[in-house]
Amino acid sequence: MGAAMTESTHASESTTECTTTSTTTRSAPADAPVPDTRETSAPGRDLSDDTRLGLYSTMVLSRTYEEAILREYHADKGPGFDIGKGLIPGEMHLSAGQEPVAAGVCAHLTAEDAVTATHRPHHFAVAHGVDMKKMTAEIFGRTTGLGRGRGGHMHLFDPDVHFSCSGIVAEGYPPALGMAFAFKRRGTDAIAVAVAGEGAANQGAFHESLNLAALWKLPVVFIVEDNEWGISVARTASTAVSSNAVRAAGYGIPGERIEDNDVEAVYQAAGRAVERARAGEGPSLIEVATLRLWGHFEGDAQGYRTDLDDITALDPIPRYESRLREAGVLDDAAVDSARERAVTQVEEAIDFAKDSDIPDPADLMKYIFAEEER
Amino acid sequence: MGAAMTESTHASESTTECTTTSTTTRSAPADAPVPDTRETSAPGRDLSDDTRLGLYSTMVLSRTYEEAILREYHADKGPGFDIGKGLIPGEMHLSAGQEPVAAGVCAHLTAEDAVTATHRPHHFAVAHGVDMKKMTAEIFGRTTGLGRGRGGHMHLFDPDVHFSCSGIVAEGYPPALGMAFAFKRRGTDAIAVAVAGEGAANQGAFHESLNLAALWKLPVVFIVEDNEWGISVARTASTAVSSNAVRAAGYGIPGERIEDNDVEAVYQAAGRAVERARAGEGPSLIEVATLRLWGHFEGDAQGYRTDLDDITALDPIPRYESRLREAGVLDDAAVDSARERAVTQVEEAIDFAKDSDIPDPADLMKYIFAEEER
Amino acid sequence: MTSTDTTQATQQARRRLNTSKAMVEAITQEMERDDSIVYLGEDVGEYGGIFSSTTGLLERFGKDRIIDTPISETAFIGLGIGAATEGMRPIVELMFADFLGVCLDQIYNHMAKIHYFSGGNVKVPMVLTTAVGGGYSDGGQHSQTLWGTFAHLPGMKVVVPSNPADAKGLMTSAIRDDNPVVYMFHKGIMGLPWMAKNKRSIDIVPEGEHLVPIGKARVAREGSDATIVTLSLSVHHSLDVAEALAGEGIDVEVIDLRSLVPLDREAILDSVRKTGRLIVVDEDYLSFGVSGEVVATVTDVDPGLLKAPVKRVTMPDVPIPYAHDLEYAALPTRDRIEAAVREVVS
Amino acid sequence: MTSTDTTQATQQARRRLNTSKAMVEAITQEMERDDSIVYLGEDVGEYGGIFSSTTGLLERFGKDRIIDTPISETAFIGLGIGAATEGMRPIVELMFADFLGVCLDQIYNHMAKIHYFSGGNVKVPMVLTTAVGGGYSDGGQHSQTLWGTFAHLPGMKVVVPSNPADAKGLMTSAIRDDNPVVYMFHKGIMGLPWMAKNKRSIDIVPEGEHLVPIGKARVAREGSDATIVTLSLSVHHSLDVAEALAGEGIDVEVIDLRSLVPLDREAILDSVRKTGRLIVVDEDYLSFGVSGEVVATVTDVDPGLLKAPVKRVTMPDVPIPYAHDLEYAALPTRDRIEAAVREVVS
Ligand SMILES: Cc1ncc(C[n+]2csc(CCOP(=O)(O)OP(=O)(O)O)c2C)c(N)n1
Ligand SMILES: Cc1ncc(C[n+]2csc(CCOP(=O)(O)OP(=O)(O)O)c2C)c(N)n1
Ligand SMILES: [Mg+2]
Ligand SMILES: [Mg+2]
Repeated sequence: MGAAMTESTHASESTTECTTTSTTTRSAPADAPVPDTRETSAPGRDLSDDTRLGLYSTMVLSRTYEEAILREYHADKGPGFDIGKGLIPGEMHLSAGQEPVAAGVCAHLTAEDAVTATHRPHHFAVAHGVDMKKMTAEIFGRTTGLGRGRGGHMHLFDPDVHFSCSGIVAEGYPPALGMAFAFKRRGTDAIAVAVAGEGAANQGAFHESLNLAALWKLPVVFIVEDNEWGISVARTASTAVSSNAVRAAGYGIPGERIEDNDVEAVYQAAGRAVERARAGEGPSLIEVATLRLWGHFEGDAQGYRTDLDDITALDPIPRYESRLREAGVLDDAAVDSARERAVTQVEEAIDFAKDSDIPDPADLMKYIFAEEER
Repeated sequence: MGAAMTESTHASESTTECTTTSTTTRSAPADAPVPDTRETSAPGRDLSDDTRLGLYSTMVLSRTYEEAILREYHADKGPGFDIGKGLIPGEMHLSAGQEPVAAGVCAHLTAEDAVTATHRPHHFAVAHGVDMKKMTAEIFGRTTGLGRGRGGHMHLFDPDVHFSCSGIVAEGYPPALGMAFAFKRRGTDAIAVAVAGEGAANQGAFHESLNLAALWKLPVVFIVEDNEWGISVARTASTAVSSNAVRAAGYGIPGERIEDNDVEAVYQAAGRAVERARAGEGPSLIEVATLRLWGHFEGDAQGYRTDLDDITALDPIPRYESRLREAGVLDDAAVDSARERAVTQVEEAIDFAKDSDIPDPADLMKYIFAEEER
Repeated sequence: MTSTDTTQATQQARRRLNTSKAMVEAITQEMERDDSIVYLGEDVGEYGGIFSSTTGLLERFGKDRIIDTPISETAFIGLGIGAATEGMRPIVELMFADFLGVCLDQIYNHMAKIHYFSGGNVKVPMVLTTAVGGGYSDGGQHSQTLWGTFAHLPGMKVVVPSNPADAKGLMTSAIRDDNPVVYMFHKGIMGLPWMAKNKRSIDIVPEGEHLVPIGKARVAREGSDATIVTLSLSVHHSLDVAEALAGEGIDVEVIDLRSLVPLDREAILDSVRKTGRLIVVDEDYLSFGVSGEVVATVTDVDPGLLKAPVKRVTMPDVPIPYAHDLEYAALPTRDRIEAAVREVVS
Repeated sequence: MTSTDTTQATQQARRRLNTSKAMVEAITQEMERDDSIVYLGEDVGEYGGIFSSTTGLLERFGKDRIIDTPISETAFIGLGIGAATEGMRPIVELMFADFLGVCLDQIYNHMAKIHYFSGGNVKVPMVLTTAVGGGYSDGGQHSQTLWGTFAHLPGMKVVVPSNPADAKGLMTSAIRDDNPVVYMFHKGIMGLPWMAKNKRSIDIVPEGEHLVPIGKARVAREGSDATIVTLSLSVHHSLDVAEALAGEGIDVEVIDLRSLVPLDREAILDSVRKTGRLIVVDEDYLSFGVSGEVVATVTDVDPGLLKAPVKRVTMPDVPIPYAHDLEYAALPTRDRIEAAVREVVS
């Protein structure tokens, strides 16, 4: 797992630290009875300082990573902006602002658990401990990359931590079912986390996956990141209901919506859902109201957006930082050290990528098919 | 409209005759408030005798039609059973037992309204007044058929009554949205009815269509025919919830499930939904617990089915007949006359089909593209 | 059990199966040796597969391994992909190839590309089985072959058996392949009791382990006057025509491609080098598909090999009509094949 | 307004637009004359289309006619189909052709087949626009052209403009066509400010009504030594090569197909009859696609027309790689085209 994910944020603690906060709501499933996992989650107890620090550090690491990618991405796109140019060419979807979701969810996972992410995968990759050097090398299109330069930023596969992602909206959900299916058959308690945006929740694959996972009680946690936008289309222009959590009732599974991009509320809800999945009780759906701090992709002028004026005030990292400072969990030294550790790790990864080889065009046709081995 | 659809079953009466019966349930949508259309439906009033007779006659006509198709289909498949042989070759999905759904829904429609049906389309075609001669000729693959023999039993298009169907499960839903969209823009109060089976309700197209129709308040009534089987797969093995009506809440629209294949309850629920759609208030979802009296398709031995022993007792037509006899609405003479009228119309259609020309192979490439006309 | 076993070799000469039973036998034998194999799809359990692709498997392997799915092709094919990336070897059935439109993204953007995107680090050892073909008036959404569509999209192998022994051997190879393999079986080769059968749909099938290598075409009949390159059900129509014309001294070679990806280009070239005359018989649509690729295989190397215009006997570019006579006007029938051969050799 | 108007004809000679503006102009003019036209798709409203396919349309026609959709391609393409069958003329945008996998059923089993299934009684006058192509490292799920896939499936026309004037003329014709037309625009021809532009992406565009007939190829450059048959962005690379080789006395003819369905087979044949040498340049995958069909068009008639092996300069059968150098090794670049021409004429 990634170095900045302190062990204290891992699953072992979730069973005792989950609480119900006022920012979480769980809609009552209208159909088959669903066990109330809150009962087993020791409601009322706060997160430990270590857990909070862990969440904070993960968010900082993710942001630090994306700031570096942002810098490298724009470093050599000119003159003007040519998307195909530079050390990092192509579309670039950054997740700044959405770190609370990944940090809160992945804190409950181990390297045995799977995550299928979206076209905006970095925060989940970082939080789930994808090898940062190899990931960065992939984003730079190098032979040392996760996909030897074949995949790119939307196609990061790290089998060591069962991480994958897809550029096709909502189509990362179905493979997560299969990973969960394999884990279940193998008798492990590993689970799969499937991530999608609120825009993706209107795709057919979303519906089919929830039904099938619920029907077969697969150990999956479905995450919907509601950043209010699907590129330029506002949530209200894409979705007939104001909370995707209500859709969970259509599958007889728990559905929960976390408001206000609250990392601790995410952590607690995810704890319940992960526990339920590991216990063989089936999937859950968690929607998190989060924030797309930057454009849909780099180069997006966001002319359609009217909520940008006060947006920095909503940045979840300074907000969580203040909260932890007020709670006495964080001080200047801790903040600095989190940042420094993050910067070190990130810049090492960037350097690693830059120092790596560019693929040889002669190898174009390699890796299409696996060699026969059996 | 078809001759046996007596005018008394048409929409004009629905506004005054809808009642709420104990067999209907309407799940409270969890999200956006939904107007309770029952208030405008004069609850508590019974259906008029004419309406009941109309429903009965439609069901009888549909059954009579399918019995004739059944006879013709099997007449010359031998020796043995060769699906490709005979006057009617190919797959044949008959709807016997499901007549209450089509009769109850289509009683509210006029020829201006659209119906998109499934691979099992005959009962809706009959109830919606598709030209029976042309439909039969199409099923016999003749030049006088609705599609000049190109379409066949799963591809019946009758633009005069805006009827269509599709052999791809759930994919009849999306086009219904467009028909409704066109009607709405044109300022008419015509609506579209989209039909699917309970198996289809787990397809992505179902979800996407409900969301989009709800979002744009399109005048659509979504019907789910729950005959408990998707070919050999029981509903419990395909669907995570016991009622698709609960899924309506995921789109903020009314959802209703009718139990016991009750044609009058269907009529009443459909009346509310159609009224709501015509009033510009958007779509509704109605699931009807119905009955697949025969095999999935002809030739299906149904070895997987354990509910066949008492199945004839569940046949909705004799059941409704007794009910109407008890209520004094129907007597021997009326029953006989309904059957006789049906038989006459059906056999005329069969004769018409048989007397029609077989397409000339030289015309194979006709009708792929429309001639340019503008 | 291997096919080199002597006792079995003797039996093999006698034992005849129809194609669906041969397919099921391969699946059975592989499921017995590898419990990471499961079979998922619609009506594959108690029903035994609409086209008998799984008859008896549920009874043998139980509900945990022979699994009926909801009608959610995107979800369950995606599930197969995810399971394959986690070390299982799922076989997933798409009931009709015509339904690819509701799940193609999982197939071509995920199943087929994950291995490459991962730089070879993630394998997707999955078999996608699917029924193809018409000829029984099932209409334009249930009669297509569409193998050209699958074969055009890189990253998945595509195999297309024509007879019982190959059905078994290609299935075994597909299951053991570490790559996604699309296994397309024509309804007309299965030997179904309720559909017109070609006479070779029941034939000798090796009993033990039997592998047919993926990517090797088969010379179904040797001949010197003209080459028919074809696949699946059309192999039989082509053989029938070849046999009929043999009496007239027209000696037709018939190549059964067996696999579209990889395509055995050498086999095509070898035959055309010999005969100089090419007919492609393909039940898929004419344009932008298999027939053009077979032709280009020759012209890539030497158009001079072709001594006459190539005849392409295929489904024309028309949605498949329902009425029997129209459908048979569109299908690559024996009559059309025969006329094409006569024209090419004239 | 027609292009025969004299004043306009004078202006036409002067007025230059980039391809996206030319496309939008056609849509604007048609929307003004026919209010049954609406434009539906993701980010087509305020954003103006990810590849500027709808810039300014929302401001001009308002939210009732320029309509942002949810990310539900099956639903909104199906909606377009239903609306078309009820007399509207919707234009529906699939943001990237690569996404066809989530909605192909509506496209190929419904949009393309309803007219035939209905025996001509139901028309589907709909335009499906979609962006294709790579060259900017967008990875294997956002860089495909896939026109071979669309063109293989019967019942829909497929047009592929290469320059501003054709983009306008083909769009006008597509909108007026009573059939479903898939309009595939390559990102590299649009003249987008944020992407490498080919030098012909800004060019003269007739101002008034401008129609380019669907199904007629264009001789983009006359020549006598070799024929390049190509389409879309590759037309420009091919022209560049032809211009470069002209200096060496190699005279290359370049055919811009403009439409794959219908395919202008006569134009291909006419050129090959003249030159005897054929290169097909196609950014779609090599096998089972456009390049094979172009070749078969010749061999169907007379393989003897080909005096040398055909060169197919295409995307090989590989998922499109992300890394720039790998992607450019796969793309049909000028270098690869030039080498192919040299080989063919040698
Ligand atoms: C099937 C499909 N349709 C459209 C797209 C283009 N696209 C990429 S991201 C995106 C918006 C996704 O919105 P959301 O799911 O909310 O995720 P976010 O970008 O906000 O993280 C769209 C439309 C796609 N990649 N796949
Ligand atoms: C996308 C798709 N998948 C599978 C099928 C094959 N198929 C045809 S009907 C059917 C069962 C449909 O069940 P349901 O929706 O309940 O309708 P019913 O047949 O019971 O009326 C299936 C699986 C199909 N036609 N389309
Ligand atoms: Mg979003
Ligand atoms: Mg059913």
